[in-house]
Amino acid sequence: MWKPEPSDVDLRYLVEQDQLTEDGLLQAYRTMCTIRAFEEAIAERYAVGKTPRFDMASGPIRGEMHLAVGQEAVAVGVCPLLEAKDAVVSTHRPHHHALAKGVDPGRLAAEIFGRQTGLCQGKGGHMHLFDRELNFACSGIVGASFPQAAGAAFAFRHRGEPRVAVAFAGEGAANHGTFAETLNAAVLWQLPLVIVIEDNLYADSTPKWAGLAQPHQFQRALGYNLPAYLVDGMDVMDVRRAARRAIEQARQGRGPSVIEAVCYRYRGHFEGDAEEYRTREELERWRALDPISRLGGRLRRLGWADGDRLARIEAEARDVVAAAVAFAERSPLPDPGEALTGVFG
Amino acid sequence: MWKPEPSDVDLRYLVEQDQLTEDGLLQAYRTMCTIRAFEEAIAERYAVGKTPRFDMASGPIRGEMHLAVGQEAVAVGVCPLLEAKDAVVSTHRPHHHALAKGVDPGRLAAEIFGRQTGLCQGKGGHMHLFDRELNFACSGIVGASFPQAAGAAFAFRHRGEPRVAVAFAGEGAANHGTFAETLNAAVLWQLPLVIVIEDNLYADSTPKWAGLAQPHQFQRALGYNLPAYLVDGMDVMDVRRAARRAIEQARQGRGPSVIEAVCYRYRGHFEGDAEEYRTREELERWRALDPISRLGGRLRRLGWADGDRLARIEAEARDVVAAAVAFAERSPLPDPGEALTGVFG
Amino acid sequence: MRKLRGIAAAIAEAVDQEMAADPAVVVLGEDVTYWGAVFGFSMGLMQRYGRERVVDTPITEQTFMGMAVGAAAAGLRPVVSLMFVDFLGAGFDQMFNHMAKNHYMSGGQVAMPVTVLTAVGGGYGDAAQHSQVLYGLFAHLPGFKVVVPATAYDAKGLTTSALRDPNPVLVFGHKLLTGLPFLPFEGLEEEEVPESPYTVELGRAAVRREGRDLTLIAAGLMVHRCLRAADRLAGEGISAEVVDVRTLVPLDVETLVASARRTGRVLIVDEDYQSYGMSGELAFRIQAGAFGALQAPIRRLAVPDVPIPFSEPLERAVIPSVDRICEEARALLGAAAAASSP
Amino acid sequence: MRKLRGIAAAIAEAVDQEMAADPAVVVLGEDVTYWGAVFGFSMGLMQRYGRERVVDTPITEQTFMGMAVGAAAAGLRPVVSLMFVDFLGAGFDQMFNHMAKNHYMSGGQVAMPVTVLTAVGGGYGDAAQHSQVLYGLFAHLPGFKVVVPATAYDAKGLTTSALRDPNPVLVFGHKLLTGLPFLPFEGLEEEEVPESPYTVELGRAAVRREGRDLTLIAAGLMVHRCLRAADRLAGEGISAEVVDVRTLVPLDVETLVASARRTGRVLIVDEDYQSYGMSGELAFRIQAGAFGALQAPIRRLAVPDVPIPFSEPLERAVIPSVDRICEEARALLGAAAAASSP
Ligand SMILES: Cc1ncc(C[n+]2csc(CCOP(=O)(O)OP(=O)(O)O)c2C)c(N)n1
Ligand SMILES: Cc1ncc(C[n+]2csc(CCOP(=O)(O)OP(=O)(O)O)c2C)c(N)n1
Ligand SMILES: [Mg+2]
Ligand SMILES: [Mg+2]
Repeated sequence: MWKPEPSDVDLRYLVEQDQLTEDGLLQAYRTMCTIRAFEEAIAERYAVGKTPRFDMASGPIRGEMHLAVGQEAVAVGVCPLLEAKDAVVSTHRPHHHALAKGVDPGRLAAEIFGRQTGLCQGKGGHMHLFDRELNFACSGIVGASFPQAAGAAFAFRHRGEPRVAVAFAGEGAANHGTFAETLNAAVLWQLPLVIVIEDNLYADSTPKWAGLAQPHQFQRALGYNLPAYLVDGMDVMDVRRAARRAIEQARQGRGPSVIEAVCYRYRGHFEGDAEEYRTREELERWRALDPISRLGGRLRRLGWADGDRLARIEAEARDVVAAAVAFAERSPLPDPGEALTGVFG
Repeated sequence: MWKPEPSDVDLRYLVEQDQLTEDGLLQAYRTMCTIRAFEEAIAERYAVGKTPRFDMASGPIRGEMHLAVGQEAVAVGVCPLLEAKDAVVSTHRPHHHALAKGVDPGRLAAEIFGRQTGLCQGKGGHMHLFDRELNFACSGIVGASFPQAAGAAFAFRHRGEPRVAVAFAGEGAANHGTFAETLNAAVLWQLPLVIVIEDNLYADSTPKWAGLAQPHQFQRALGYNLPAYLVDGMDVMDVRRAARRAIEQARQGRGPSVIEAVCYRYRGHFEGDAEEYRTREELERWRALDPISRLGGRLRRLGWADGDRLARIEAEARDVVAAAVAFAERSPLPDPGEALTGVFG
Repeated sequence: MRKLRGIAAAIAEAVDQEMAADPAVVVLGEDVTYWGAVFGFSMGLMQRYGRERVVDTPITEQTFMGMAVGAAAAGLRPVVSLMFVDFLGAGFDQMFNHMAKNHYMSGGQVAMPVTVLTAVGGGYGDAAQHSQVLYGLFAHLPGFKVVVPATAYDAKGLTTSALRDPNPVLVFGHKLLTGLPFLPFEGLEEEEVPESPYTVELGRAAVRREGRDLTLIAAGLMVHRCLRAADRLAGEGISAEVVDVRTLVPLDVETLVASARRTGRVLIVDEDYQSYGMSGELAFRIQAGAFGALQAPIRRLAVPDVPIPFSEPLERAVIPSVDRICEEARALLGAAAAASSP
Repeated sequence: MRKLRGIAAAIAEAVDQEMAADPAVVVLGEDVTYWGAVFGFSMGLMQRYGRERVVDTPITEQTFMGMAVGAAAAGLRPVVSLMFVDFLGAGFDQMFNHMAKNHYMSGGQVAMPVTVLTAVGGGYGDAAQHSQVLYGLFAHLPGFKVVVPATAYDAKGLTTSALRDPNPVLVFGHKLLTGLPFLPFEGLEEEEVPESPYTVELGRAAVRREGRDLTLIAAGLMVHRCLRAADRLAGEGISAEVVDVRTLVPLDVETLVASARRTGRVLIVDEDYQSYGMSGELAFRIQAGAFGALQAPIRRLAVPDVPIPFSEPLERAVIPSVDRICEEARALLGAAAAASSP
């Protein structure tokens, strides 16, 4: 909305500058499509059993459900630059980060469905996804991701390992004191930390103007003497440009950064949200900036894909998701006795 | 240390610009002397019963004791500009703020001695001083003053009253998330709030470099779009200049400010502190900037006082304090049965 | 008289009426405007009183709780929403070290008329960080009054008492009693609730059903599960008394003890974690007051000291159900008066 | 064998030895370097391991607790100082919603080997925000192990167990047991404590003194006050058994019940707030396990649900003393087996 779409000449220049390849951009397209398909599939299954009355407790998926349709570019601009050994700590809205970090869609879906085969054997649920192999974690408590990612970064630095930790958080979460505390800690100890603020303009029903004294969080980060990038969160290339610098800087032991990515969630805060707090027109304006079709357009302009190829990728993504959901749905529920195990290790 | 002492010409210019009067400056001198005498008297009485072994639990004053000798200019640069109706929320080091706000030295001392005649009838103690008439409160929990002062400011603004709230806090406390959260709230709602950070270079045994990623907290405040002043906390005139602007701005409904006053505590963090974490030389360097003798020198240069007059004021201050301590010491201890009353009102 | 379904509308009405009566009442918290604090406790108030008195706060629990402390000391009567009780950890210091203590520490000078409205409980799949009850934590800390309404009538009357109280009062509203359309509802379907303001005194338990063979003691949602269990047990010839604690602080020990003395057998049902919480406290009070009259050890059924798991069969396994209450009740009646394991 | 006085040196030695053995152990917290975390639990460690492994943090409890969570998940074994337990409110969310739950919520994937060292208790004039005990809060929340050492021997052995445990363990060290020169000392004057590392198993109470007429149950400082009371009572011909709980979680119910069965009379002495805490929980367990054997209602002596007041006579009135323990013990023996008020 606020960044001009690059001309053909500039697009080629950016691609070169950022060392973007055909494979890389197609892979980004694919991952964004997978996330979109995943979130939409979850939305559809979540709705099962919830009509005529929307009852959070019925149907195959219970409880709150926070989806990230529209925010794909933020996850995909950041996570594919990470390795498995790098840590990501996410939020109550974690699926896109998980998928972009490489979490298996089947085990992710199974957790969301509360199945034994889920990432956490059904104990965690959609806001509490953990994948130890991929160093992925999240939390349903707003503001909790900052210090936990800083702790992982502390461990990496402490052992002299070239690993990076990323904290994702919403623009609402960044009002929480843990953001400021973590900035101080990260700069003080020069932690290999990247904080990514997903600024989707709303925290629940609360528009940014009602919760934030300023237009953007990144301005606050500047007060802590660290690089802070404000990027177009609907443009995966723009997110990636900042993320590459920030992650390299962290990996090389040159300290933390903040990235604020302005984006928009197309769906409600959670499923079932009546969205009284925003207008249909606003949503349509943001949809016009859709990160997937925007990248698709660029792939075409670069001559790296035509409509068929993009449609094929989308179809493949839907297949992957369908298989994941099918896996989840045919997986068994955990045995009730499991509830009493595992408090202590 | 880092601000030049004004020449005679500049001194007169500053006095005029800041509308300082002979009476006003002498009163500031007096209050600083009272605070100094008070803190030194408490130190002396606190030491009673604590030799040969320093045992926090013995003697007429028990528990921790945080004194503010050296920091008088911060309290006296701010509080005399306030009225009784204005609120002050202070910290674990609250005596100088209380006295500068006008709290009765006798009832203050009596509380510190745990007497029935104390501000809180002996229930509060030195870190929990409350004077409802003067809208004075404090807390032993670091970082707790910010939101409470913001709450008072919220109430004032809500009722349209031209009242101001002041939060005092240490530079260590300003690392706490409540500082950032309160800045956001204060700017968001344009609260009549002044945050005064008493930057005495140490938080307990922890030097600023080990806790703060940057030299000063005020830089962070700038990131929140509000005026932030860095002042010489050993110079009551410098503190007062910023405080006057900040308080006026708040009272006129033009929003909050931050003042960071760099100062030094001459005594340990608490009484009994062995001070392994700093050098004697450093202390001596700061003592050379003593706020009381510095103001005394200026009063002389202005021709508003000679050595005799200053000595008389000091003696009077000591008398006031002696009377306060005597009042405390002859006051009865509360009845044990009182312990069980007053949980609920 | 008009009928209400659920505690959410009842709580919101109490707040509304107190706001109408006293301009010092303001509402603070996350999403208290459009969303009525998510669980409806401030529904409709923004429309009526505007954003100046119904204030959406940033997501900063420590700060808005601290602001409530400061504002209350300065003469307002804040009603603060802690959206889910699970979020207490982000603002606990201002709650337990200041809100709860400033009146005492100030020697009675500083009043602290703050009401905290918070949503509690599980049973709808919201997992370990959004399903807790945790009233035991607050009840342990001096300076809080702890209110757990089970009916719409009580919810309104107790909330009105809370707002008029000069002390911090926490109202724990169970999500499955709110009556909101997006959640299961286990409360009373049709309840007569006076439209005009009224109070229900804090510190009085209610005997919801009289019985002879044993006493079931509970709060909030569990009162209703106990009533259903009592119905079922009645079909088996077992007469269960059901006592609704209503307020954990102040606690109506007399009513609990009197019931225990009458029936001689007590089962405490609690949706909070089992250990070091409500069930232990009530057991202490009852054994102290009804020692000779007890025919069997007091039993309890609570969340067995595990986080609330997400998956439905797991969640069902840990939150006390009507089935489990019946089982425990039968076991209590079957048990000899001799020792049994806890 | 070398003698130690107080728990501070013992705890610091345990941490020292585990740091020597495992480079993954790091110490985080306020003033953990020069000041040894104020109450000595990290004394000497900076000198030995440097500031890279003994890290003074900014005053940001939520953040350094959260960092411990993240660092533990990434393979460190953080020892975190919560300087006074009273400050928990500034970091509670990371503690109870993450540190305590991530292992469970992750289906057992994420280990959480964090040890929290914290100082508790009053009796030296530090008032309402620096004198609390609060182990009851943590014991109520699933996922924490709760350790309350009363002796230097236990302090070292339990702390070593804590550091080797893959779970979050909280060690509550009473200030009046530290043996630091600036505080009163009520522990054992001369204790034999092995220099080489050893563990004391979590979950085992200790019978500190055998007796026939009644059982005194306590933790931490109160164990010593109970022992002194038992001495005095012995002079009156009353034979009191003293049981040291040692760990609230896991709780050694068997030892408590066995003692209650032997003596038939139980007095629980607790420096935490009275209601909804340790005393209730222990009473529940004991009445459940020793029902028929109890000759009188279980009694308790605890802080009577008030904040700790500053002034000495007030403070003395609320923290259980040897005098008051003796009085309660006598009352317990005098009491008929019939009902008595709590
Ligand atoms: C400490 C805490 N307070 C409140 C909540 C309730 N809550 C869940 S999501 C949310 C809004 C978060 O907004 P933002 O950080 O912008 O993330 P977004 O939902 O927009 O992705 C709130 C208030 C919570 N989970 N934790
Ligand atoms: C939440 C909390 N954490 C830790 C402490 C212990 N503590 C008391 S004073 C202090 C240092 C405060 O430093 P600063 O804010 O700079 O104030 P100063 O003592 O220098 O005036 C600390 C860590 C506390 N009281 N509260
Ligand atoms: Mg948002
Ligand atoms: Mg300081």
